[in-house]
Amino acid sequence: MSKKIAYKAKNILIAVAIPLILYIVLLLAAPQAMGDTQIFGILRQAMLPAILAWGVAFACKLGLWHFAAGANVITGIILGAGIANRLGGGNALIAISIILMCTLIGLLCGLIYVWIKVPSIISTVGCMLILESVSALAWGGGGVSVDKSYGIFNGNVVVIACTVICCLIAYFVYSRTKYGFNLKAVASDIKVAEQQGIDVRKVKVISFVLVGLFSGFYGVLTLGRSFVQNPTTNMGSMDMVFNAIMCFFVAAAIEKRINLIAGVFIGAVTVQLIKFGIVAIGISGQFNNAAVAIALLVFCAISSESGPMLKLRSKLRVSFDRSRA
Amino acid sequence: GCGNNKDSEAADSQTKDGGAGTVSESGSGEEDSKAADSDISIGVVIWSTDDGLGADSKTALDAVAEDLNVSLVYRTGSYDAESQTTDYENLLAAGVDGILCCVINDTSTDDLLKICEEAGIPMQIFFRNIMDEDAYNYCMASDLFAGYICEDEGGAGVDMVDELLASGCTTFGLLNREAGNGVIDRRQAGVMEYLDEKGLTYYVSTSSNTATATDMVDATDQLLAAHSDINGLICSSGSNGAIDAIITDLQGSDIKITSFDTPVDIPGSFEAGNLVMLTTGAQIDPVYALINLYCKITGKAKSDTPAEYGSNYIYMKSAEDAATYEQYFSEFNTYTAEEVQGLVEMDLDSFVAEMGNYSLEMVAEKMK
Amino acid sequence: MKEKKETKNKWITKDLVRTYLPILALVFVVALFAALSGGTTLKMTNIKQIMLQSCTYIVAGLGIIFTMSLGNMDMSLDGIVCLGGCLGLLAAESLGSWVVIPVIFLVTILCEMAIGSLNILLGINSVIVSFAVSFFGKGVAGYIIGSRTKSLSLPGSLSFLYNRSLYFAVTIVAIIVLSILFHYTKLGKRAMAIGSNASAAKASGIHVVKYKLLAYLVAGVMMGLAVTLVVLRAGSAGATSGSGFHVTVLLMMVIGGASLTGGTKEKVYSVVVGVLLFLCLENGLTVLGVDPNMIGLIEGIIFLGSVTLTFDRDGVPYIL
Amino acid sequence: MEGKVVLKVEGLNKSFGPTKAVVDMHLEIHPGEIHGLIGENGSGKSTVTSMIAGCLKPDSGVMIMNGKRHEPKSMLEGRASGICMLLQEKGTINHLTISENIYLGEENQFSKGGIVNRRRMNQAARKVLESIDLGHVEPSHLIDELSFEDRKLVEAGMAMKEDPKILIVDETTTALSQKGREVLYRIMSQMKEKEKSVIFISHDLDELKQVCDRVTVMRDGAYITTLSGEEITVDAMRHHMIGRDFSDGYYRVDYEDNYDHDTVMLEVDHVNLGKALKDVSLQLHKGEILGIGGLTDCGMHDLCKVIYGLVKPDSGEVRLPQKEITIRNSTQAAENGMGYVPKDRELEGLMMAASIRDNINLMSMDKVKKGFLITSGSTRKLAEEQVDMLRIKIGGLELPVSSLSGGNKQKVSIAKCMANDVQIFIMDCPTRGIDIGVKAAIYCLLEQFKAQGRAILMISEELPELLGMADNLLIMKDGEITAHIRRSPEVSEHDVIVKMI
Ligand SMILES: Nc1ncnc2c1ncn2[C@@H]1O[C@H](COP(=O)(O)OP(=O)(O)OP(=O)(O)O)[C@@H](O)[C@H]1O
Ligand SMILES: Nc1ncnc2c1ncn2[C@@H]1O[C@H](COP(=O)(O)OP(=O)(O)OP(=O)(O)O)[C@@H](O)[C@H]1O
Ligand SMILES: [Mg+2]
Ligand SMILES: [Mg+2]
Repeated sequence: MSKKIAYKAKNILIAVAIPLILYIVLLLAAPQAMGDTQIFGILRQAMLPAILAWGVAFACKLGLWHFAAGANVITGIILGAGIANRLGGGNALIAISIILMCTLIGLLCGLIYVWIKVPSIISTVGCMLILESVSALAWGGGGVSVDKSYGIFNGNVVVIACTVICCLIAYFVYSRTKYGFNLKAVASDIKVAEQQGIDVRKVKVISFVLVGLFSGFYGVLTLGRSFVQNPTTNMGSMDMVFNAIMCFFVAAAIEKRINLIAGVFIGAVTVQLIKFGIVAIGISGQFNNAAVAIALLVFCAISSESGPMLKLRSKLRVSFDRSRA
Repeated sequence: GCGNNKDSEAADSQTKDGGAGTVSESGSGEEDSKAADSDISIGVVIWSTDDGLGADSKTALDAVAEDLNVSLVYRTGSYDAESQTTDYENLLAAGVDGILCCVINDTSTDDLLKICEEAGIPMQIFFRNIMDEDAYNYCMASDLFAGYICEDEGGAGVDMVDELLASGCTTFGLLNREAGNGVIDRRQAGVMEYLDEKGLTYYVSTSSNTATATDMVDATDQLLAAHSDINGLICSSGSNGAIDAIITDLQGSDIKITSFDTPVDIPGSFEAGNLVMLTTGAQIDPVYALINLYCKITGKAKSDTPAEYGSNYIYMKSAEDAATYEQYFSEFNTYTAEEVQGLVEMDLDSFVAEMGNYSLEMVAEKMK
Repeated sequence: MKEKKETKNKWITKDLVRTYLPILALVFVVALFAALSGGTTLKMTNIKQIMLQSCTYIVAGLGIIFTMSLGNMDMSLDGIVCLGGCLGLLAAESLGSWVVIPVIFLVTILCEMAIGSLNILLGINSVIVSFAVSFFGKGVAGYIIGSRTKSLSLPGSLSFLYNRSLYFAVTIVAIIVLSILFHYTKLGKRAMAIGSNASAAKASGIHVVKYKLLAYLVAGVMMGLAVTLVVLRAGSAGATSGSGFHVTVLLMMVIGGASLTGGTKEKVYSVVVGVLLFLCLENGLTVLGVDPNMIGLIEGIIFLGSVTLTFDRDGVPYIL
Repeated sequence: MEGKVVLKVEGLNKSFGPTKAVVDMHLEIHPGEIHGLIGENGSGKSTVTSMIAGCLKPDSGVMIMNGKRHEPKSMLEGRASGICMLLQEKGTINHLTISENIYLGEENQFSKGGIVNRRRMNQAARKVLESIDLGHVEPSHLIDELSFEDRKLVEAGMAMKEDPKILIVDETTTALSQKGREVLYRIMSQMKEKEKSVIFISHDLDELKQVCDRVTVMRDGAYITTLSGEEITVDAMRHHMIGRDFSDGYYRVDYEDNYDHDTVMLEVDHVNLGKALKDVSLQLHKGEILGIGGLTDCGMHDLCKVIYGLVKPDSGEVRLPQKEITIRNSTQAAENGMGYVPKDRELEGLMMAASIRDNINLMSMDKVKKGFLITSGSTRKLAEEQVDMLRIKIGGLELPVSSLSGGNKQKVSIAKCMANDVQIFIMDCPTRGIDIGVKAAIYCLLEQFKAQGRAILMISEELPELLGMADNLLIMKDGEITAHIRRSPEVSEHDVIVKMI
């Protein structure tokens, strides 16, 4: 039993190694900037991206490229909050309306994808173009804005509560429900999964719906920060997706060691740590992207089980042992 | 025109038809029976018409275009020189009579002008001057270059720093954008040069060009967390809701904020207590640019050489300023149709004087 | 025996129809916009312009089709364009104008080879690696540009290179050479075989690593050419150069009928058709003076429509 | 028992595009019987059974189960009505745990309020594993840890837990070793005891003879006859399958030493590889057929990969003395006249979605190219030559290989090597899953190759063919060569089996 625990602990340690090392480096480089409040700040900042990434992870896991996820958020907010405003809505109504609208959009993207049967990369780019247009045309253009009282959705308590709820939903859906099992089956071997009687199309559509749902949560919280949502056009919403996909990649790289949902959060924290560290150390922020890219590759490298990497690792181990001896 | 909402719809459809007509006529060179200026179409190449400034600019441009009876063809979403080149080519295919452009990459200004020269149509840039020497010289020597208009970005940056200093700030945080957008680059450069000159301490956080409101708030938090001594913040951009978010985020703290972009609820933002200065009113810039280009197209050019104008920023420093601004700038139709005609007829000096007059007070006066 | 003949014919027609559907779509789009614009889009100058615009995309697509045939999607083009352009012009500034071209080629080849070798070394999906390279390229380019006060521009002595005939000539030669390379030599055939089934390819004595790297080398060379064309055309490079290039090229290729999963069904002409289709669409919508906010809607619907009609669902039983 | 029919199939038809896979098929399954289904490759066995199980939809025809129309729309419906099928192909999913695999699609059994209880699922899975002699395996581990054979058995367990009325076993035994087969036979006899039925597809006629109560023969997609009881003899089955009497000459008849003892084409020198291979050495001569036999996991399949350069040995080397070359990778092997026909043709041998022509040309690009160009004319010519020579049954050169039946896929796999004039063949189970017609053809080819002076290394799990074809036979056990048997009419299967186990 203790062996099992040790094994688990080792896995978790490896999974969080990168953020941990980053943290230690930062602690040494800029100790004044790494107090408790800062750590809390970083974790809190990782929450929003993680929520979107959890949604996107369901699609990514299936090998689907959901380039419309960003447009899903933006259009969902604009339509949802717009409708709620016109219904004279309070904050709760706005939030619910956004979540419903985002989920509905997710469903539509999913249905379009299974109906037209083209690769998701194309169908979602098409959806994205259409959604972005809709966001720009809706309510005569200009997006939506909400009352300042909507700022309660930016309170620490609400954000943390939402994140915990999203995390639980994501965890249970992914690891504990029939849908989660089917999702993993389809992700690993779609052909056999179909033969075993799993409705592959349904699984895919539901993954799009989940993306929509999490987009909704994400939208509710971001709107709480900015109070306005401007439309985006010309694929401007894609950056949001790339950031979320980045988190998924990190999670996928360490999935063997730690649950995908936890991995996504680790990914989000890593990205925030990098951004924070770059500001704290005083390197130009332009370098953000490059640093994130390197971190991603390092994640992949430590979890890679490809032949060359295994060989390299065993060589390192041998030389390490030798140097100790 | 404030009062001609009804007409505008009719005019709108008319201009659209006119636009399509232009395309075939100017191409085939057929003789045309309509009034000479009813079928002028102008291409507008702008980063976007959805964010705060872009949308305001479009509103203001559309209002003036209507007065001038010009149809505008927009191209948005090009964030690099290559795509803007493509935009130019496509606009020329659409048969526009002139191009109004907010150039993304300073050094490609002359290359874009060359495309216009090949087609023999004039070009005007707005929100920009030309910093690259070669490009500047080339453009200024060209017959088809109508000129450029820009705000004094660097100057505004200096004023912001001064304002923050006046309100007691000692250490500064700069929320910058990734390099690449000429106008924002200039603001940032202006602020940083001035801070260096004065020997003040400042820290910089750089966000990507498509940063969302959330990204920008996170960047702010990170900057403040990493450097807790910051007490003055300068936002070089954030019209996509970011500035609203930052103001709310910092509410209650004693950090002073200045910004180049305006939040949705300006008076409210001032009342929140942290905001000390905003620059705004820039949507007039493309309007002057359009008028200048229109004059050039219709052969009534204001000067023989390309015109170099500076357009004013409107500074807001209090909730009252903001209330005044809200009151008079809701539609962005600063000039009535007659006044627009007047601007067209004006000679260079009066036009420049008029642009120099542009201020909160002037607009408030007019609107009353 | 007779039955065999018949079945053969049946398959030919089915395949032919699919082969020519993207071309039909192209013809349809051209005809549609010609009719709607009263012939403006068909004017010689406009056609020449579209062809000119297509050069960079075609050249880039020709390179990427090699890596795509391996089954490796490449999402790094924007970063490569950005980094290549910036470093090239930077080098030109200090070392003399002609350096720009070799430096661009060096950067693009290094980037593509980095993707290839990391893909092999780490054994991870090329999409992830190419994402990383793209982020890296953009980051480094932004870093370089951000610390400068003057933006980067093409040395005046090279601007004569931006002319239509040269662009057309380069593109046509590229199409011919790459078609031969892709369809009629070992290099292309083996890349496709690796895309179809890497272990079968290996068991057939194909040096998988070598041919993967070679495919990336070709992609790197073609990207070098493409970046050169982009830089010559734009006359400058900056932190935003190449933004969206990766998605655009990918979209164009798929509209033209390229398969995302690689394998033996990849065809070079799908690059050419796809690029032209996409550009005609954009050009047409601009010529008609459509509101930019509507363009997305129309483009989106047309994309979905045309891909729905032309996409080859036969080879891929389960669509990703 | 007589007269009672669980499943009746009448006038069943199915075509794939131009291919008529099943024509007017007729089949009756009685309760408590093991019903064999045989036919040449591509005769439509899998197609018929797939339709019964619900994975395919018939074009026309009726199926009646227990008096009711049987029209399953999916395998799930098929399963619900009591029909389970063990597929010819892989049927489990990697990266999932064993229990997740076993209860795939039935997670609701263990869920409360939508949340699945993993512990209960693992417990249930353990019971299933015990029923197939895999009680020692931990159900919460990933299925990737199991061997191919064990995974096949897990599939059998998955099917059995449904308590099916009819179990369809489609060439599953080819993937199994003797031990696995025993488990499967036991499962089948349990079915029989419970008055349930089994449809059993195999190309191993002896196996069929042992196991089956009745055997239905198919040819070209059509029903030929049903044999029962004493009528089931290897000869009768052969006769009906081929449609003519099968003369002798199935295997080689010569027993003299007729290869070139002096010319060593391939030399394996003290090769070690982890636990799989221990100090293996052998020599392959010109014109020799060298057989290697043993149990599935004795290391002989790994040996193939080492010899062909696909896997690097820990120590020792593989040489081609004639060319003075040490094999380092598969490219070098192929360039020097070696060819490899892998055991798993779908995963390693063929590009399934690519055309037959492309597949046949895969190894021969250097041969067909003119200058540096590979023209479509030359590739087609080469492919046509091979198709004619090996008599591959295809609908057209441009059709994907995936449209072929198992046997014809194997022929394409061989044609790929043939096209490159391979001098040294490494054949891993060349007749796996192949009907006797094609088998005979392949044996014939082997003899031809031998006569042409090529060297053949034949790895096989079937002793008769090894004894029948090989000049020399090496027996492997636990990664070591344990016996060397020279070709002679006296050697019997029994002698060899003793050395294997
Ligand atoms: N997938 C297919 N199914 C049926 N017939 C095909 C298929 N592909 C090509 N053909 C037909 O086979 C004939 C020979 O085509 P050919 O081999 O010249 O094709 P190709 O495209 O030139 O080959 P490659 O692409 O290898 O250069 C032609 O009549 C062609 O239409
Ligand atoms: N999915 C498919 N698409 C097209 N043709 C198919 C498909 N499946 C089977 N066929 C064709 O139907 C025929 C019968 O195939 P089937 O797999 O049932 O044969 P089989 O008797 O099982 O042969 P083998 O013993 O080789 O497996 C073959 O000619 C094959 O080409
Ligand atoms: Mg079969
Ligand atoms: Mg079969």
